[in-house]
Amino acid sequence: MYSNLLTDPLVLCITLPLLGAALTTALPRHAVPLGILAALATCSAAVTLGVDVWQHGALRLVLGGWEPELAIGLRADGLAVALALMANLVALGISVYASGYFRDPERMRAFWPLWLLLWAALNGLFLAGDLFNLYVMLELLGITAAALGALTGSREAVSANLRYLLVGLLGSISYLLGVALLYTAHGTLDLGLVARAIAANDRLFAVDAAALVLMVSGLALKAALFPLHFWLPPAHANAPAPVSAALSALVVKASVYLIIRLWLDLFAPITGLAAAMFLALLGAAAVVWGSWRALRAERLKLLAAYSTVAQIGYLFLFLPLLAVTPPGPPRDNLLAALVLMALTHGFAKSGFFLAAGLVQTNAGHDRIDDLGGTAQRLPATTFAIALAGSALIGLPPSGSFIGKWLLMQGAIESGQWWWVIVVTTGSLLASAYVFRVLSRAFGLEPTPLKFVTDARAEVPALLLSLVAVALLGLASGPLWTLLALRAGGGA
Amino acid sequence: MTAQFLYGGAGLILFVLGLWSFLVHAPLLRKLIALNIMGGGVFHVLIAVAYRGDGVTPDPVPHALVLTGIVVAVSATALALVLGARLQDEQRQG
Amino acid sequence: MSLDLAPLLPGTIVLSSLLPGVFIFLVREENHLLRTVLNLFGAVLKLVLVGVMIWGVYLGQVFETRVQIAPGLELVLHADALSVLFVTLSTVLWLVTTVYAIGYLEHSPNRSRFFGFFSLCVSATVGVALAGNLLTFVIFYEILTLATYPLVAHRGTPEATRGAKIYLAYTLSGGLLLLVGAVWLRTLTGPVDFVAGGVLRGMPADMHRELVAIFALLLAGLGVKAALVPLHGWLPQSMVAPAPVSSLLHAVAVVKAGAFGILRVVFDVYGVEFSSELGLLAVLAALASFTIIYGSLMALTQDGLKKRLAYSTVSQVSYIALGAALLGPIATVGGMVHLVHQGIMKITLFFCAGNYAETLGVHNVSQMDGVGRRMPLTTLAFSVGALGMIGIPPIAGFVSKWYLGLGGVEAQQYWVLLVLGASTLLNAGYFLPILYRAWFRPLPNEWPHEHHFGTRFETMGALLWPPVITAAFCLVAGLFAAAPFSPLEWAQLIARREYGL
Amino acid sequence: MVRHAECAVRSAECGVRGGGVASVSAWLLLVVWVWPLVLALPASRVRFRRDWGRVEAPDGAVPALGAPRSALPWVALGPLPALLAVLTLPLGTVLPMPWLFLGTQLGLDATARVYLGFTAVLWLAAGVYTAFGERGARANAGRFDALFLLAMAGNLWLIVAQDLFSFYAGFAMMGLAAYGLVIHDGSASALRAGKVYLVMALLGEVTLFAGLVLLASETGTTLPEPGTVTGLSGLTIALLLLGLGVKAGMVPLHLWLPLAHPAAPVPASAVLSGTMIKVALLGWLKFLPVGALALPGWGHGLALAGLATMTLALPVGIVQRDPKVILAYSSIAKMGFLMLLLGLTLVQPALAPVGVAGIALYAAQHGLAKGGLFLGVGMRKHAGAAGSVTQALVLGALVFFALALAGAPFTSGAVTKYNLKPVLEAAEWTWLGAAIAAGAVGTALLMARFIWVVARIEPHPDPALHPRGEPGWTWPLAAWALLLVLVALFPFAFGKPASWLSNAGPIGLGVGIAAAIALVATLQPRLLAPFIGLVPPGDLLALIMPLLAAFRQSGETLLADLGRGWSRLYTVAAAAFERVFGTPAGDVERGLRQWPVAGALWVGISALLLILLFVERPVVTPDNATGAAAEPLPARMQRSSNPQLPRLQPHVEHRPPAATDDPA
Repeated sequence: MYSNLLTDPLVLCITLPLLGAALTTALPRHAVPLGILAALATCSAAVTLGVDVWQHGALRLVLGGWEPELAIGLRADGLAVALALMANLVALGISVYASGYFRDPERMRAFWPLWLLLWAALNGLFLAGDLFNLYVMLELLGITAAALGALTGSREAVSANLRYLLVGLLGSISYLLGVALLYTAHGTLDLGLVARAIAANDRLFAVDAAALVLMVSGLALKAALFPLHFWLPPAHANAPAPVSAALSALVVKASVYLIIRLWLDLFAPITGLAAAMFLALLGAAAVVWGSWRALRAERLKLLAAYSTVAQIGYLFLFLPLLAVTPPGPPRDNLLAALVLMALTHGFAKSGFFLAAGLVQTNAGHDRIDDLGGTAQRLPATTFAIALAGSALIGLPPSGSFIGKWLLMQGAIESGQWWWVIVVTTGSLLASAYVFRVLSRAFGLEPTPLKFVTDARAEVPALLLSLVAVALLGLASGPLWTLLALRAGGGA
Repeated sequence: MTAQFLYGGAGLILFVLGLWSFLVHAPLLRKLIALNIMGGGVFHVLIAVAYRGDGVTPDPVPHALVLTGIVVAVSATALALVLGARLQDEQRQG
Repeated sequence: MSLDLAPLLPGTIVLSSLLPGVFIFLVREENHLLRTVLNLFGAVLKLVLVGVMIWGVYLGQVFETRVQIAPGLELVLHADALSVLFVTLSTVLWLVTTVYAIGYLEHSPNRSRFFGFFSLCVSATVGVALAGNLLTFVIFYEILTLATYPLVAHRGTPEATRGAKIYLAYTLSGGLLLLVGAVWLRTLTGPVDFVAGGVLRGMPADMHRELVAIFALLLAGLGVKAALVPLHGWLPQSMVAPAPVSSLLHAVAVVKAGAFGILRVVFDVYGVEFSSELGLLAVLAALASFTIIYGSLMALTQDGLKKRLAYSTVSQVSYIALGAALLGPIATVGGMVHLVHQGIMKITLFFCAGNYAETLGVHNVSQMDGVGRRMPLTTLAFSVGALGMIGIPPIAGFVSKWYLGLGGVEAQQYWVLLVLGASTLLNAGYFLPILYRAWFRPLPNEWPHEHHFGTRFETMGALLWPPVITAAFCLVAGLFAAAPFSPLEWAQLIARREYGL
Repeated sequence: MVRHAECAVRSAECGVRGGGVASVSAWLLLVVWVWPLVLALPASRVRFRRDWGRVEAPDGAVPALGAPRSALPWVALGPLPALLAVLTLPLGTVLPMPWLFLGTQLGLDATARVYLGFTAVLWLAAGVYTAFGERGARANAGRFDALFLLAMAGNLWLIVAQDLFSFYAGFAMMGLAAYGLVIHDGSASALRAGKVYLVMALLGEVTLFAGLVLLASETGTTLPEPGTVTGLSGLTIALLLLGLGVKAGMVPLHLWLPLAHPAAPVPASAVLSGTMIKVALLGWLKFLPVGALALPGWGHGLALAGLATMTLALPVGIVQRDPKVILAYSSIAKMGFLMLLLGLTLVQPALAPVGVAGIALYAAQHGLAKGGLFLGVGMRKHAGAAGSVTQALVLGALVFFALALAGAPFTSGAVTKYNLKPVLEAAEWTWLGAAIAAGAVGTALLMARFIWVVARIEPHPDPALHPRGEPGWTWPLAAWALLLVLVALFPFAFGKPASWLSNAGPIGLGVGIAAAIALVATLQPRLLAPFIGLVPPGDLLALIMPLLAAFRQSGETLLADLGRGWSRLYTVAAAAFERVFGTPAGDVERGLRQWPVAGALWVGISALLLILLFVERPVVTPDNATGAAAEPLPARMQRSSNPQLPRLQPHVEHRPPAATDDPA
């Protein structure tokens, strides 16, 4: 049983980065190779897990031989695997990028353990099967993220990330109180059992609702849903580039993932259209406001950060549509579109931030209006920004194009046509802010004969953006199959 | 039973008070203390849940949760203090 | 062509310029030879493949590439007669434009970037042409927008970036409207391919209002690229682009994609008879007619040669929309054939405008006195293009005009003759003064900025021969309009298939 | 309609079907107009290959057009195939070329043969004059020669055309190329004349285009002939009459003619007046149901238009100073006469055989005579010094041409008019005879005025124009003599002896009046002086131009106002844009980051969420669910809300067997 557990990809996804974190702490001089090794190992574990789930259906694992009511459980269904795969691939890209990013050995040594811890927390969060485990991972994620974000040590970074940390703590405590209420009511923490209990016990509606509100609003704080996004732009904009990428692409996404899980899985019996509509309205406001602020941002990374606020907003637009769509292909489409947009944003935003970091290191600043010459000097990076940008806008053939297509289709089919206006407005604003950056690449600055090339930094950015644009847009079919893998039973 | 409710209710009140303090008071230390009080409130609730009657062994799960929660809270507080201290250093220097 | 390869052909045609384009991005700036070889290889290969496809389609063979990108969402590349018309046009003109661009950009910076996007642009155009359903169409339509933006902004001057921004603002907004329309339509019909004769005829009457609204969205989206007034604002602004890009915008790709989309929507989605029943054709016809007149009037007032040509495009492209807006096979033929004719005539004019600018530094009509003496071959080509635009037989433009007029009369829309007549006069009003200046006014003492290329001809060969060749196309397309495989014959083939004659 | 539609989309199959078997010689009909086209290239003397970089003439750039002298008289060679065709091809030759243009059919019927004959001869004479007469005198000779050949090609093409596309193509080619001939001088008056000509020619072409489109639609054929065009609507006929009426100089569409014909160089004037305006008649003969259908309304209308044209042109012509303007007005008057005849033929289809042949011959003789007169003016000006034998001969020949034009006995004019007598006599209008006689008198007077003016021309041959002993005027004079001979032989070739003596009365009267006036003019010049130049060339144009100018002025003002309004609007919009985007964005979220604000928002959102959850505590009612499904939406998916809440079914599953199989 133990050997079984040790080699189980589901477990390895979490233990390998933890092990890596321990090793890099113990041997700080070899942090980079060890870190890369851990990253590769973790990523391959995640891929193995993905293959496993693809072949055998949803997996579930109970650690320590306890009853499901008590135990620490891990589970991997299609949704979790899809997000975990994205997170691990992005994290691998970030790792490669980061291996060359930090010049200061002090920072480099601090980075790797924290980063691997964050990774472990991420994987744990996606794969956890019980509410408390989720809480622990959530906390770990929040703490490591804040610590990483403050890594540059600048005043802005520290104060922004201190705020982030406090927000995270507030959110987690709120979540924990919700968990406590649920346990009070149903006496179990296992996601599946709680869900059943909620569906079965109509009497406990008040407690369930209170728990739902506490958990969701706590997570909404962490997910930076408008207007609770106040902490995000300064925190993401001032972090080191690889950290910004991870924060924007993955960490925020983890909270959203949890909200979606709770809303659709756990609390489905008690969530109505009105509440979903309310969240979607906040999402719509996030789309418009975030995009507008991104358009007005003076710095490249601030732009990217506000763009994250907007992109998160899109995901909430799906809730009222899912609320009124009965199970069947249309609902599958909506769900897949939701995940597809989250995945695309993960890849695109990480690519964008990595490229922006490269621009910043080369130019010494990231003021958009003064980037002309830099864009000329870094063709590959500019190209990566262009690719990532078109995924953010939702231009074909990116994954978010398909996502938006299905979102609008669902909106029209369910009669909630007004979301179409939100989506189009958001897309227009997004194109405005993306091309505000890109137009700098076509200035009159003389083209240098020698381009700056830095494969270790450029290739991850380019590849991540490329995945967002080409792979997810043109071959998103398997996602449907993957998401269908929640009833288990295997292929 | 009433004791359980009292205990749990007090936990909730602690949570709300902590929240109030967290939001209203600007200094970092007060915020951290407030957060810990909120956490304490939640732990109270969990401990109250664990009670299964006199003489009956309490439910171990909430206990485990509380223990873990305390660890997490401590580490988070530590990190916040470190960051706060750095901020203060810089403010002094600047 | 064995049957096994038939499903691959449309995809291969798209890739035949896409892949060289990707490689061109990686070519070092100073490696002129490799870049040229890649460019021409892609262009010629595509031409050969298209030739194979023409023959196959003529024989009724089906070429279809189908890729599922998500359940229910299929990327379909399908070669029917209409798409072959457009594909052939853009492929042939692309080859010519590539030669021209190689000469035009001889010494300018960022050539690898330019030619990379140039190839992407044509790949997108071919994708638009071969798109077998609205989803595919929208995808390539948007890619076309993106690929063209760097070309418009290529010069990097403040005007260029401004023009590019305006271009983008218009086309992306239009693209979104198109997207919304396409999505909405899909919610009503589910996934449908383009089918000659349309697919919406059977829709119940209570949905007609929605269908009209969708048509408005689609038309607004396509109208931006097709430069229907009042959505034309970007076209005169993007005149800052280099001449080969202008050709691409006006003749090969962008504007054509919009007009082609209108044809697709009217004929293969709604069906022309159904559109007429819904009263959509009347609106389209009114819009197109207004654009024809308005564009010509604006062209009259321009002194900048390229701006005048741009407004002329605004006017002329609406002939295509007008052809689609008149119920009846003859007008259809007129609109379809003008897709080709406008392309070859306008590309000639833009090549010539580029030659004047490059060789003599002449940018304005008022500077064109005597250019016919200094650059006789270029001016001869220009004259052919301009007279064709006016509709002087036997140049290609007359053929379009004849079919449009006859189609209008057959559809009992006599006002079409008035529109055509007014347009002819206005075209003459802004083209003939140019010809007069070029041929009849004395040479100036000095050209604004003369450039000697050290050749035996008036300008560099790569600049000179493309307009001469396209001018010859204009003549041949008109003179041999009734011969087999002429654009007209092909348009008639399409019309027969659309109307089931 | 369906049939037309099908034809239009299958032109190769049912457009042009070979009307007859094409023999090898029929290809000559193609050569007739392609040959001048081909010649235009060498005639233009453009040198495409030159070293533009280095060779610069000392006095500036050397123009590419018309620099060197050409080795061959290209322009004179142009009409030779046409002449050959007239002489050798049998009547009824047809050359169908369905692959050419929109389905071409060339052919030679009787009318076409007459037209081709006189047209070719006149182009030949004018071509010889161009090639030799003023060689080197003209700047831009290459341009002139090329355009001359293009106009020639168009003219010949439309004559041999049997399909309307070829006709229209030739018509347009001729019309546009002629513009270049008219403005060749580059003088201000020529440019003005050219502008008027071009505007009206284009108006005519557009109108004709519309007429032809309607014709094709209404008859379903593109090979119009009187027998097939019987179904024309009134609109079509009106468009055809107006469209070609511009070319024919029908009042009031004649405005361009008295300006353009004199402005052009002599050989161009000759062909403009001699052949080009005649094609209008040819078009009408092709496109109107002449002889097939009685169209009394249109016929009388056309006849009246012709009469009006004569009535206006003759008196206005008499008061002109420039001999070429006088000739131009004479052309207008003659076209008016021909319109009258055609109109009468339209009224009475039975007269068609006589009428059509008569009209063609009349056109031919007028074309030759008018060409001779125009060329003669040039000869009078340049060929030989004053008082030389040449000049005396020229003057004599001019008098002969003038007499022929006026229709004096024993001339072509009299004979052809006699041939048309049946048409005139059949008219319902009893006063017509008197009117015709008055017209004849007027023509005689006009010709007398012409001779009067031309005799007073001071010849000014420029010896510098003919250095190195070139042939000089020998060839042009010879060509002119050919015209003279043809005109002189005309009555004997085409007229019955009875006709030779006709028309003596009016001519005699006219000559008498002319002599009287001449006497008065010699004795008392001041008496008549006020009449000379009373009406400017272009007559009605003087009235129209101020109107047009005013219209243009107001239009420009309007446009300027619009432009100002627009630019003001634009400025305001740009300023607003600048206000928003010009100022730094600032940090508007500072307030949001205050903890009390953020906290309050958070608590508020939580509370609202809770309230909403309670408000909408879901109740599963089967009615709603089925209600949605029952909505009759056949082709679309269900779109109304379904309150039955979906959920992701939580599924609990333990490790798959694979894990447990593994021995621990």
